[in-house]
Amino acid sequence: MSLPDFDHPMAITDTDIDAVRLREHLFDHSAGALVTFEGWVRDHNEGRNVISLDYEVYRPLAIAEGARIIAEVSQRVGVRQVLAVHREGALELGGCAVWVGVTSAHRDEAFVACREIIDRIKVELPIWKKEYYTDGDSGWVNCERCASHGHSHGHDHTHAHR
Amino acid sequence: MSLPDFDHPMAITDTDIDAVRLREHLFDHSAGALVTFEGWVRDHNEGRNVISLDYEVYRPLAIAEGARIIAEVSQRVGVRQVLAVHREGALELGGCAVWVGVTSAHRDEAFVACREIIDRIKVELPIWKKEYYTDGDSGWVNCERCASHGHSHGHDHTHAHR
Amino acid sequence: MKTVTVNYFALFRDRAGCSSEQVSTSASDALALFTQLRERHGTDDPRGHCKVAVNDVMADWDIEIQDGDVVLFFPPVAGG
Amino acid sequence: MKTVTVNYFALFRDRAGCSSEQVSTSASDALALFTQLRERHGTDDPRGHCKVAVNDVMADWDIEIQDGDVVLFFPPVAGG
Repeated sequence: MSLPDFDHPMAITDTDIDAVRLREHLFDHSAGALVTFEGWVRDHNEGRNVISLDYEVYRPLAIAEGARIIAEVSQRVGVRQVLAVHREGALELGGCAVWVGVTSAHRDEAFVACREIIDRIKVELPIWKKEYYTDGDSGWVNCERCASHGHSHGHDHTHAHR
Repeated sequence: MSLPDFDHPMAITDTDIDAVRLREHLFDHSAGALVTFEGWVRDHNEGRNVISLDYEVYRPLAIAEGARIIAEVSQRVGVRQVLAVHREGALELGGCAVWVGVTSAHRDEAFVACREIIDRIKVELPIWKKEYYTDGDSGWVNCERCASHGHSHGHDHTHAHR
Repeated sequence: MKTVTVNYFALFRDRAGCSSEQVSTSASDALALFTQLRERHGTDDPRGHCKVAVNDVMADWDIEIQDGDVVLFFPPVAGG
Repeated sequence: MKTVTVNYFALFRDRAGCSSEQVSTSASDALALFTQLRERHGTDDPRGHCKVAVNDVMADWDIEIQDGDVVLFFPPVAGG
């Protein structure tokens, strides 16, 4: 897969996310805490039975925006290192869609930064999720309703899926 | 190592914590989020250079209190599964002292539960940490000052080390 | 009139039936260009839930559109 | 007089020079027993930072002490 490093902490990959290798890359004798988040493909969403997902990613801006978010949060919160990877393409049930790992001297900073980074990855990066359901239907998550309403309704609705 | 399972979610081990195996044990097609916390042996604490640690654990109550905390938090917050392991005995720099993993349908619950569980493991379980320093000195973390003062000063001081 | 390249993503691409097209426009800003193309992407007002980037930089909807720009229209995102 | 088993941990064990001892006591509760043994564990008042367990159950400092109890004195903990 495309691996992130500390100079390029946000990566997009079209192959399996290797959580084991990512964790090892964060090993650090001056860090006392590691917090990781993984988003997995769940078998249900909003009452429908999901069988697979497809992520579309606009790589140039997803990587740039991800790196910008990570740099901003890292500096403000005060952490050691951050790595993040988001999947592109088709995922099956149980697949890892996104991985974020944060190290810090003390645990509070790692928890705060990890949470803020995944929250922002989900709403600021140009990434779109198409769900395929057991009934044969499919759809872009959160897109149809928002776009067809065509009004400015703020972010509550747009970001309802997590 | 002594592995936890969903009926016995808190384990104590005197061998290396296998974070890879613990994570895999949490795989779950109905979970959309995994949050993990790891505490690592850091090369410094309160301005002193640490070379190793020794954890003393009173196993019967550490396991029982850990399981009680996990059950209480899991039910209140609403998560899928929790596993937690704490080391006993000697650890070198970079060693993993404690691992907590939480799965849930949505990420908020996993973050909240993981944070509360590690916070409480650190202050409610009968576990004591002895630090060994590069200058040859050693000491029970937080014990000497608290116990010799012999007064009731609340938890701020006792829990300053994370 | 200016000529710009418009790129559509996800739902917008499905609706437009293409991922990229050349557009002649007199639109002064990105919002006006988006409105001009409403029959293509199917959305009246993008503000608050859709995003725009110009020449691979995220932009506000009032960004001025210049001849030769590459304009990216992003429907509501859903990463993770 | 009652006879109880007292177990010391970590710093308390280092100070007492043993991990367990039989103690004859007239103390009615755990706090009184702890105070009786202050020369052993070196602490005047355990409340707020030390903990006690009786017969492998966490307890409050005012728990009644009975003949044959196993009393565990825990100095301030520091897991993780």
